Amino acid sequence: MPAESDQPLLRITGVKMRFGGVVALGGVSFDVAHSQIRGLIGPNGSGKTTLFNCISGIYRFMEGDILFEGKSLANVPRHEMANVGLGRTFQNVALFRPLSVRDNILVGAHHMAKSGFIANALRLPGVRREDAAAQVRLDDLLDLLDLRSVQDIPAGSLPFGTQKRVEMARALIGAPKLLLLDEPAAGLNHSEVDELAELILQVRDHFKISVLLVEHHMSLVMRVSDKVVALEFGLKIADGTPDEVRAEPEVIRAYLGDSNTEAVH
Amino acid sequence: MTALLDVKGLHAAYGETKVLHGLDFAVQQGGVTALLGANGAGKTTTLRAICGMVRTQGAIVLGGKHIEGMATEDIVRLGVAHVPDGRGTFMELTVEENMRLGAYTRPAREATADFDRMFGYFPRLKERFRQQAGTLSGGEQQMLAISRALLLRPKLLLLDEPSFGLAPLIVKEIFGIMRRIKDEEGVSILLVEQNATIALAFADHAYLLETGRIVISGPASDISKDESIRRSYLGY
Amino acid sequence: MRASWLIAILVLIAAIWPVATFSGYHLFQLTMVVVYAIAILGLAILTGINGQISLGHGAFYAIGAYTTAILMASWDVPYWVTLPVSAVVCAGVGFLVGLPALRLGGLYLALTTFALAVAIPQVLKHKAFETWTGGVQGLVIDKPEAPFDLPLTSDQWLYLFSLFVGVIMYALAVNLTQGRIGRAMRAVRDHAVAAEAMGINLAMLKTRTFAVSAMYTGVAGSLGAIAVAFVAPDSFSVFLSITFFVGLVAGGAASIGGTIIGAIFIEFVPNLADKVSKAAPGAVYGVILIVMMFLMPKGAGGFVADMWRKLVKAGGR
Amino acid sequence: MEGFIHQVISGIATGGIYASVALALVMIYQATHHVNFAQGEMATFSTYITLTLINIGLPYWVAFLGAVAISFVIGVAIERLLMRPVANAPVLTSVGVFVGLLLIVNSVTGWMFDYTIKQFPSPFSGKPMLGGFLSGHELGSTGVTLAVLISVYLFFKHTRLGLAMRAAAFNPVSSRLVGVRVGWMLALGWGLAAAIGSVAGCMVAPIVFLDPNMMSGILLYAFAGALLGGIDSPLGAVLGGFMVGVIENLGGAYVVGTELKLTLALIIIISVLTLKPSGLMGRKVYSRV
Repeated sequence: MPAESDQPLLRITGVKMRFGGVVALGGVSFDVAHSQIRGLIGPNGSGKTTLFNCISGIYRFMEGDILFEGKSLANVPRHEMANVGLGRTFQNVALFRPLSVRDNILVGAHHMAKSGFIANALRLPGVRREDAAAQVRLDDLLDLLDLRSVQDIPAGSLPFGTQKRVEMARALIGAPKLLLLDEPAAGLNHSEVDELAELILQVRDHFKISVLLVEHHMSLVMRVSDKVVALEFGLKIADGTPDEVRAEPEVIRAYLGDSNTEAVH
Repeated sequence: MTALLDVKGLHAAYGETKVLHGLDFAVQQGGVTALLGANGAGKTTTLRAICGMVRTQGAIVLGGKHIEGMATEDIVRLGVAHVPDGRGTFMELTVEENMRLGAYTRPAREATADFDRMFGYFPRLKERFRQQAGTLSGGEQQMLAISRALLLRPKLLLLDEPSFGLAPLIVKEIFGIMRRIKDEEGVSILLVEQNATIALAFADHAYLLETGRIVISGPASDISKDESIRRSYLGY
Repeated sequence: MRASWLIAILVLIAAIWPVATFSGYHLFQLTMVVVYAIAILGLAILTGINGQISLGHGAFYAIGAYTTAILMASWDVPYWVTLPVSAVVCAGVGFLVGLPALRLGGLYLALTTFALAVAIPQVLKHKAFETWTGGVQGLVIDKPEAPFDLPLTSDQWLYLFSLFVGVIMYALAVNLTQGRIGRAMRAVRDHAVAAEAMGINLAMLKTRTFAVSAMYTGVAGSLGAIAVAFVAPDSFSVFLSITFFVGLVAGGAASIGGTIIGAIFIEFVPNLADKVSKAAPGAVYGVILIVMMFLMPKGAGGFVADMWRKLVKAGGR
Repeated sequence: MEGFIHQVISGIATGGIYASVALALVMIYQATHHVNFAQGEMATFSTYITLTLINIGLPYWVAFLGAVAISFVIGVAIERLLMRPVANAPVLTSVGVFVGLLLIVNSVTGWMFDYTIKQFPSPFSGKPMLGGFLSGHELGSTGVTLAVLISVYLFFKHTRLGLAMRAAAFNPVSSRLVGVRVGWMLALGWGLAAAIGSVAGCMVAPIVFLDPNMMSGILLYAFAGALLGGIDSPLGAVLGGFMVGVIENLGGAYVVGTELKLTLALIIIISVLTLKPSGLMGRKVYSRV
C-alpha cells in the first residue's frame, strides 16, 4: 500500500460546528499520523469534546471534512465507526455496569463477528468459531490490562481506575487503528495517572496504533504525546511537540489568562 | 480580619471517585479568596462541597457555625450564594423571574427595590427584563447569575469560573463590575477560576489546587509571581 | 456448566411428573403456567434484557391467540400447524411495532404500548373483522386429543405438548441471550451510545428483538387459545398486559429462569387472592410491584441467583 | 352542518376533562420526568370521596371542595412516601411503581366502594342550553374546567410559590441554590395534580357514571392530549386535551365509529411520537451530549 506512508491516518480539515448561534468549532485542521500519540488540549469550552464527538460521529459537523485513511467519515453511521477502525473510551466511563468485565470487553468485539439472531439461537458452528476467536483476543487483553482476577465481576462495582482499564480493553478488543481517549485521567489520583500514562504508551507500542488523547490533565498529555494541538474558542491556537506548545504565548494566555489584565484594577 | 468561612480537612467524593483530599482554607470577612488550578483539580467540587451538594468529610465553618452536612437550601438561607458552573440560569423563565427567584428567601417588597441596584451594575439586564433567559448571550447570563446570587443578600458569594466561555473583553467588563460589587455590597467572595491572571488581579488571597490538594497558598500578589502556577497549568 | 445441566434435568423431571399425579383443572393450571412463562419470557427478552419497556404485551398474546383460533375455526388447520404461522405473524407485527418504538425513549414506549393494550380489545370486537373474529362473542375451538392413540387425556396431552414447545423456546432463548446477540441486547439497555460505538446497529438490533419478543408472547397466546379452547376480546384487556408485566417484575426482569417464577405467581396468586375479595388480586399485584421495585430490583429470579452466588462463595471458602 | 357543530362543541366539553387530566400529567412530568399512570385511578378515587361526602348530607359544592382538599393531601402523601425513594431510579423502576400504584388505587377503590356502577349527581341542570347544542351539565363542567385551568395558570404565573414550583421543575439544582425547598415543591405538585384530577373526575362522572375503571379510557385521551400539545408544556397539554376531545368526537361520529374511539387515542399517540415527538408546543432542546 503505497498511499499509507504519505497519508496520515486521520486528517481533519476545516471542521466547523455550531449549536444554535454558538460556534463550537470554527474550522479546525490537523493530522494524526500512524502510530502517533496525539494530544488535544484546550481550556474548558474550547471545543475539544465537540471535535471528539464529530470524529466519532455523535455530532455531524457542518463544514470541512474528517478523513480516515483517506476516506471521509462525514456520512459513516455511528455503528460503523468501529468497523472502520475507530475505537473509543468515554468521559466519566460508559461501561455496561451490570455486565461482567468479560462481557463488557466482548461487546467491543461485536463488529468483528457476523452471526445473527437465528444462528445464535441455534448455536450454529459458525457462532462457536466466532466465540473462540474473540476469546483468544479477550485472554490477551485480560493479561495485558491486568483484569483477569476481576473478569467475572459486574463492571459497575469495580473501582473507578479499574473501570477505566476495562473500558480501554473494550475499545482495544475491536482491533482499532485509532484509539480515541476522552479525558481518561478525569477522576484519577496521582499514582493512577502515572499508571495510565504507562498504559497508553504500552498500548501504542503493543498494538502499533495511533491514539488521539483529549485531556485536560496537562502533565499526562505532555508526557505521552508525540504532538499536541491546542484549541481555544473553537479555533486552533497551537500545534507541535509538547515543548513547543507549552512555550507558545497563545497557549499560555489561554490557560493562565491575559497578562494585560491590569485594567481591572 | 476574621475568617468568615473556615474549612478544615475537607474531603469530597462523587460515588467512588474521591476528588478532594483534605483541603484547609479560609475566606476572610470582606475579602476575596481565589481557588486556582487546572481543569479537574477539584475547584468546582470545593464550591459544591461548601453548599452541601456533594458528600463530604471535614469541617466547614461559616461565621462560627458548622454547616457541613446541612441541606443546600438551609446553607443558602444562612447567606451563602453560589453562582454555579454553567451559571445555573433558569433558561425557560424570564430574566425577571430569574431575579425574583434570586430573592426567593426574602420579602418580595425588599427584592423589587434591589432590582434597581442590580440594574445599576448591569444595565443590560434592565433592557432584557421581560425576555426569556435562555435567549441571553453568555455574558448576559453571567451578569444575570451574579445578580441572582446578590439578590439573596449573601454574606458569602461563591463564584464558579465567571470567565467560562466568554470573550476576553467581556471577562474584563464583568470583573470590573465585580470590583464595584465587592466594595458596595460588602460581600466576601470565594472565586474559582482557571484564568489565573485575572483571578489573581482581583483576589487578595489565593490557593492553588492540584488533583484535589492545595499545593501553595498565600497573598495573591506573591502567588502571581510564583512559577508553580505556570507549571501546574502547563504540565511540566 | 455441569451444575446447570443437572438443574435443567431436575426441572424437566419435576415438570413431567405432574402428568402422572394431577388431572383435570390442576393440570390445566400447570399448562397455563407454561403458557404464561413463554409469554413472560418474550417480555423479558424485550424489557428485561434489551431495556425496551412494554406494558402492552397482552396485545401480542391476543394476536397469537386469534391467529390460532381463526386458522382452526375458519380453515380447520391442525392446532400444531398454527404455532409456526402465529410465530411468523406475531414476529411481523412485533417488527412493525418496533419501528416507531425506535424513536421512543423508555417512558414513551411504555406509554404507547400501554395504549396499544387498552385499544386492542376494541379492535378485536370491531364489526369489520367480525366474520373472522366472531366479534364480542369470540370463537370456540376444539380441544386437541392426544395423537397416535396415546393413553392420555386431552389435558395431559395438552400439558405435555405445551411443555415440549416451552422447552424448545427456552433452550433457544438461553442460547440467544447468552451469546453475542444477547450481550448486544444488554449493552444497548445499559448504555446505548457506548453500544453503538462498539459497532452495534441500534435500529436493527432493537426492531429484531421486538420481533423475537412478540413472537414468543404470540406463540404463548396460541398455546393459551388451544388450552382454553376459546378466545374472546375481553380476555385480552389491558389487565392481561399488566399481569405479564407483574409476572416479569416478580420474577426479575432480566432473569430467564425468573420468568417461570413469574408465571407461577400470576397463575396462582389471583386464584388465592380472589377468595379474599374481588379487589385483592389487583392489590396484591400492586403491592408486589412496588415492593419489588423498592426491595428487590432484580426480582425473585435475581434474588435467588444472588443467594445462590453467595452460597457458592461461602461453600468455596 | 348542525350535527357537525354539535360534535365540535360537545368535543370541547369532554376535551376540557382531558385537558385537566393532561395538565395534571404534565405537571408531574415536568417536575420528575415520570408519567403518572395512576393519575386516572386517583381521580376516580377522589370522585368516590365526593360521592361519600354528598351521601353523608353535605351540599354538593362543600363535598366537591372537601374532596379536592382531601385529594391534595393524598397526592402530597403519595409523593412523600412512594415517589421520593424512586426519584432517580431507572425508568423501569418508576414505571413499575406507577403501575403498582394504579393497581392499588384501583383495588382500594373497588374494595371501599364496590364495583357496581353508580350514578353521580351534577350540580348543573340537565336542560339543553345554547340552542340545544349543549346540556346544562356540559356547559357547567366546561365552565368549571376553564375556571380551574385559569386559576392554575394564574397561580403559576403570578405567585411566588408558583414561580418556585416552576423553577424546581425546570432546574432543581439552581432552585436549591436560591433557597427553594425542591422536595416540597414536588410534593405540592403532586397535591395539585391530584386536586385537578379530582375536579375532572367529578365533572365527567355524571356523564359516564361512576365505577372504579371510570377514568382508564380518559387517562389515555389525556396522554394523547399531553403528547399532542407537548408533554413539557402545560399550555400545550391543555390545548392538546381540548383538541383530542374534538378529534375523538368527530372521529367517532364520522370516521371510525364509536367502537374504535380508544384506538383513535392510540393512533394520535403514535402519530405524535413518530412525526413530531416534541408535540405542537413542546420545547426543542439543543442537546450538547
